[in-house]
Amino acid sequence: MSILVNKDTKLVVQGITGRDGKFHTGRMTEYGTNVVAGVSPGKEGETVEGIPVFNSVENAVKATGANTSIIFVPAPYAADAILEASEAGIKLVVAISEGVPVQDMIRVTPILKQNGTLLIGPNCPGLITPGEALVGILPTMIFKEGNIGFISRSGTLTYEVVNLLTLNNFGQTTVVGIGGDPVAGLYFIDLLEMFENDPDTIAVVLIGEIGGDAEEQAAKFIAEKMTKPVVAFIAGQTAPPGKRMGHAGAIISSGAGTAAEKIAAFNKAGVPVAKEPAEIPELLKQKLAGLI
Amino acid sequence: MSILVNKDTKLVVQGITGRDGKFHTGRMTEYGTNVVAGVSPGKEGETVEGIPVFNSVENAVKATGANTSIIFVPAPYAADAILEASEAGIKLVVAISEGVPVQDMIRVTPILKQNGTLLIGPNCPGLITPGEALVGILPTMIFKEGNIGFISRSGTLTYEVVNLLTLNNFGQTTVVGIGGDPVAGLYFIDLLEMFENDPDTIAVVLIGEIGGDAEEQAAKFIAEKMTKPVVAFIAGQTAPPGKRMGHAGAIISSGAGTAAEKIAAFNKAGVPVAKEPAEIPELLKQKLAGLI
Amino acid sequence: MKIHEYQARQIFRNYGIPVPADVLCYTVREVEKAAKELNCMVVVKAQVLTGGRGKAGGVKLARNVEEAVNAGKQILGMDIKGLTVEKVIVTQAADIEKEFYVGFVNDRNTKTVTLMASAEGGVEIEEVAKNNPDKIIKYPVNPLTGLLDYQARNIALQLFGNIKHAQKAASVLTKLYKLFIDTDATLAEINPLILTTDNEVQAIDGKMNFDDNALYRQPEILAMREPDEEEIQEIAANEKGLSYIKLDGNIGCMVNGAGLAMATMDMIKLYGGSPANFLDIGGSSNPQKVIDAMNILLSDKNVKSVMINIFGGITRCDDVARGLLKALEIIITDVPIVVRLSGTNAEEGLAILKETGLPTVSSMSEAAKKAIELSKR
Amino acid sequence: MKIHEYQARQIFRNYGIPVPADVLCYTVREVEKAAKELNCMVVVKAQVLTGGRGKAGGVKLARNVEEAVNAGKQILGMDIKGLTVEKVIVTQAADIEKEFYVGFVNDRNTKTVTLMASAEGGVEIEEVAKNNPDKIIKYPVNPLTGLLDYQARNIALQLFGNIKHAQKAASVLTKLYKLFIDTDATLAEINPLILTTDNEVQAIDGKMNFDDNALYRQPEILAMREPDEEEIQEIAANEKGLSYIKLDGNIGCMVNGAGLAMATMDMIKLYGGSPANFLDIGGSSNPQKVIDAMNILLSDKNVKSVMINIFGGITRCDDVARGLLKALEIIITDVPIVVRLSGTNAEEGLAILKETGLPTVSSMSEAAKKAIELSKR
Repeated sequence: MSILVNKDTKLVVQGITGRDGKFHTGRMTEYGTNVVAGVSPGKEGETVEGIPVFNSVENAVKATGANTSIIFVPAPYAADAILEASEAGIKLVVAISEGVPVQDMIRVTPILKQNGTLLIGPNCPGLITPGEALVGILPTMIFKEGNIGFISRSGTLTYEVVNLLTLNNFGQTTVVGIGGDPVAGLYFIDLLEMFENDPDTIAVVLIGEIGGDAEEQAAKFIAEKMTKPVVAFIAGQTAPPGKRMGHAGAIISSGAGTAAEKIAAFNKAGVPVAKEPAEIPELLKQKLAGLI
Repeated sequence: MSILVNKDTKLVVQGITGRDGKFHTGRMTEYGTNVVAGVSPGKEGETVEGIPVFNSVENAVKATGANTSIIFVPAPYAADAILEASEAGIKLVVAISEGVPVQDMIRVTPILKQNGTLLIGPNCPGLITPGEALVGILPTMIFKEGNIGFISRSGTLTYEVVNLLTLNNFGQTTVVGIGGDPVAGLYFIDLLEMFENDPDTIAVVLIGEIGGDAEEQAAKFIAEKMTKPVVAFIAGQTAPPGKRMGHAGAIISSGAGTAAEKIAAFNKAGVPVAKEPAEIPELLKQKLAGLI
Repeated sequence: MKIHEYQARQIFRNYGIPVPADVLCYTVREVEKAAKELNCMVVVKAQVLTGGRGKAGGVKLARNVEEAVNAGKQILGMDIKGLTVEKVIVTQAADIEKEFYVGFVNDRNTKTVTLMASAEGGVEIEEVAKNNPDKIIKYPVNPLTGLLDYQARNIALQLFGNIKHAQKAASVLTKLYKLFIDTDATLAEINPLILTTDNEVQAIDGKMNFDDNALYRQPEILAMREPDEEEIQEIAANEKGLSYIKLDGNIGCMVNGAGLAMATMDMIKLYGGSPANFLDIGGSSNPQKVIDAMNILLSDKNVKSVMINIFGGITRCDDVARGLLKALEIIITDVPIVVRLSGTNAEEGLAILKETGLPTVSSMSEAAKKAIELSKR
Repeated sequence: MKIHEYQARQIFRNYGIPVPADVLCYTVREVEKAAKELNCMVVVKAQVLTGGRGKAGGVKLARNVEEAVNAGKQILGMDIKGLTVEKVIVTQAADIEKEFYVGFVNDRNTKTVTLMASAEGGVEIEEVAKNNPDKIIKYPVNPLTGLLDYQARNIALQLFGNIKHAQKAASVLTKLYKLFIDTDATLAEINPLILTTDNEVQAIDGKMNFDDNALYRQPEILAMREPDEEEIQEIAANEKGLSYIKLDGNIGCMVNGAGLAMATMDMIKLYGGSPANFLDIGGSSNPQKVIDAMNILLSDKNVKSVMINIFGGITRCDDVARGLLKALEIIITDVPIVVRLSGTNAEEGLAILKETGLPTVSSMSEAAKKAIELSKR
């Protein structure tokens, strides 16, 4: 078992003829993801990496029954692509595009809700269910099948920590990079709930960072609703206020969104917070053994 | 029985402190309508015709449990008032206001649908369930309790025909003036369905006019779905094309929306169409007797 | 409210839709000057607020200045459906590869702004709708999101096939939608939208109608109004709270309520008469309104009799009768008038009118018969 | 992106929000001239892109020209949180009856533009939020409908009580919402919004921030950018595809990925060092990017050692190593560098770097320890 993506995933790649779209279509197909279609207006009838291309998501869904979409189009067109997928009946959209205006995401949100579409991203590396499906740009060699759920707001830091888990023999059910933007699709609590309900997941690793209060909400959710152990790490303890630390969402505003606040919230919720990434496997071991 | 309004109606009057709002609040209360509240921003705490006034529909609903609203505010503010009622949980809104821009109604429509709010009007005389509730500006003395459902796009023509029905001893379950605007709330077919499902209604009189194809749709609905007899009249047989005949919706565009087309559609659906208003009671008699 | 093609073209340009240059001309001399300046093959097009201009000879291609002058001579002053052509535009003739139809309209059934588009452009869309309904794409726009880029692109791609052309056309569609919303239009139509031989997408004709109910918030649109004589009368009536449409019969009608007013006209026709107008005086008993209404009615010299048809609702018939009484004291006319009063306090109202000596009746059909009879004297 | 108060005031005015006149002054002489022209009690306000201006003495009331000149002398050139005041505005002092706070902000939790309003205006809203959270109205605006008139009115009525004042305030709220959306703002704040003693509603201070991701479609906003020295460096880095923030430590960091870059800074601190910067070079192995990054890093003279921390994902470590090799050939520095490579093809990468003689390690913590050690030599 796993969450969100698996062997039943039928993926359509929006922006398949672009450089990134084409490259990652190849990688996802190689990994075994069932990529059924690509979209690139005006190129219906062509193929990319052996995948048929359609003019619209609607056409792709009609022809292939695609149920999941990944978006590689440039930021100014990303919101439109998300809406196109949602209105065509796609139930999970993963938006890789970086630099999408916040207002675009705010406008998109209620339409997705109406249509019952889940969104991951934008500005995210996507997700992977090891051994089943890669829907994203994550480097596959570091992942391993197993029973740890993983959620993170960042990219390479995710790889760093997943790599440590795999080296310590903690395989993963599903690893989700939710992206670093202030207004995004699924947040920590949405995914924590999914992992809580996934029978194969026995514990969750959560990688947060400064900005917003998604971590505080996650801590509250864990304290109130979760039975499975969670171990956390928060990046940005040394970040100065008022500066955007690479991610559009990683900014401490008016004293809110600091790492200290987030760590305190997790500690209060009984979630051990690692001082550095290398500590995570050990905390996970102890937590699973009931030692902390 | 009846449709839409009855003894359980708890009415809030939006624009109660205006000239029309005040006047018709008095009339509705006199008729026995359960008017529970009025709305006029800044006048919370006052009363009009003995009815308590609130700053917002939300406050009125909280304090009184109002479930129906009637709107007397000027056209430029009507759409906003409709949305306020809908968002406050009102389930039936009757908009009397005349001259509301079409775009305002188009914008309002999907929000009402989301909230499950029914709208009658704008630019309509409202509706009455004789003996139970008046939610509108119709002259009460011409109505009589009975078992004929009545739907019309116009005002005084409705009174003319209802008067003839009452004189001929055809009382009414509910009489609804849906208004003369091109984009409005409930259309003929919505109300025909309600009358079809109302056990006390034995037949329906429908007064249409030129413009649009609501009558053609009604004819189709009657032929396919209705068991109860319907008698119709269409105003505007002599109207020239391209001219707006008083009602914003009463305009023949590019050869569509003519009376001849509507009459043909009704005839095809087995609905007798009166040549003049005075013929309606006789047609109703014959139709109910199974003679036509 | 309608506007001329040249005005629609200007609105289109303001929103960035490509429209060939045009010059508005009131005289043949201006046509000559415009043709010289454009210095290419031109089209001379009558500017009148009615359709069927092409069929009536109001649009002419001119290969040179001389032909343009001739076209100007023929078109300026010509009569199209009863309207005199007072101005033309001279515009560069386009090299047309293919013609399309695109337009937005308020759709009553879906309660949306609906995009209509067809690869059968250049002809009347109503004819395409009648003969080849499957050749028309109808796309209701979700009012909450507006026309989204992907939607415009997908529709344009269906029409144009080629993605480069489609992207240009999609841009026209999103701009046309935006201007439709911004101006409270009821119709915004480009017919034809063309693909030129050098792969450009251009609007070479435009038509726009606007929502009268929204003109209060559209001062720039209102400023474009160029009413003809009939419309001037209708607008004047509106300003007095009356709704008036002139018809070509001889029985004047004055009614309270639009539906009843239409039913009154119909009944006159049914009984063999011919209505001179639609006139709704609304729901007040104000004598001034009756006076204004009668003045408008009687300004039509065809009127041989007048039928006043009032159904009293909230407005009581006795009040209406008193209003009529006052009005009739002021109006001096020898056109015979019949008054019908019914509804609230009708008897009292009829009693009040007795003293005027006017024929008074209580049913519509009687009133219509009487008015017809009087009109034939 | 931030703008100055005087710029926010101008945007407010463009949207019809009442704002008292102000004059931007760079010199005391200009302040004198402005005070003379306004010829009333004025306020002289420092224009700096930071908060806490009032507490720092950057806002002064002046009853006459002499006092205004004195205020100008004190404020121009003063230091507020490390920023030198280079300009002030001189504005008419208002007769304040009552102060309110209103602002719109993008809210992550509701995923909406959220209106924040309070009758406790004039003080920092964060303090009100901390001490009197129930004194703040938070209203998430439905993105599909925008802020509706009745919503603005009801909220304004809660704040102002009186309907006439509330209607004026509601108009400010709908305008502020519109400009927030139109300009892709992330914050649009009026604090205080005042009721004057003669019952007018006015904005007498304004603050706006904008979404950096949306600046590509906001040329007018972008044109208002007045970056300070630090920001100029950050913007220059951005244009090279790098994300750079200067800090006050002495260990330069160069990392691929924002999260990992933050974690790297944190680790340096955890091990007793002090990071000199945040620097994310993204996911490419382009040598030029490494060169640019090193140049930016080393322009900070506090930097005593550099930690390069790369986790290879899609970008392979051997490619990164080759890029580093090329870059290090060009960069001449005596600041010691430690390189950490991990992830895809890390061993191959480390082998390639061997020849440079740089300390190379495979774990973050080793790299951090080494960098700290080097920084202390």
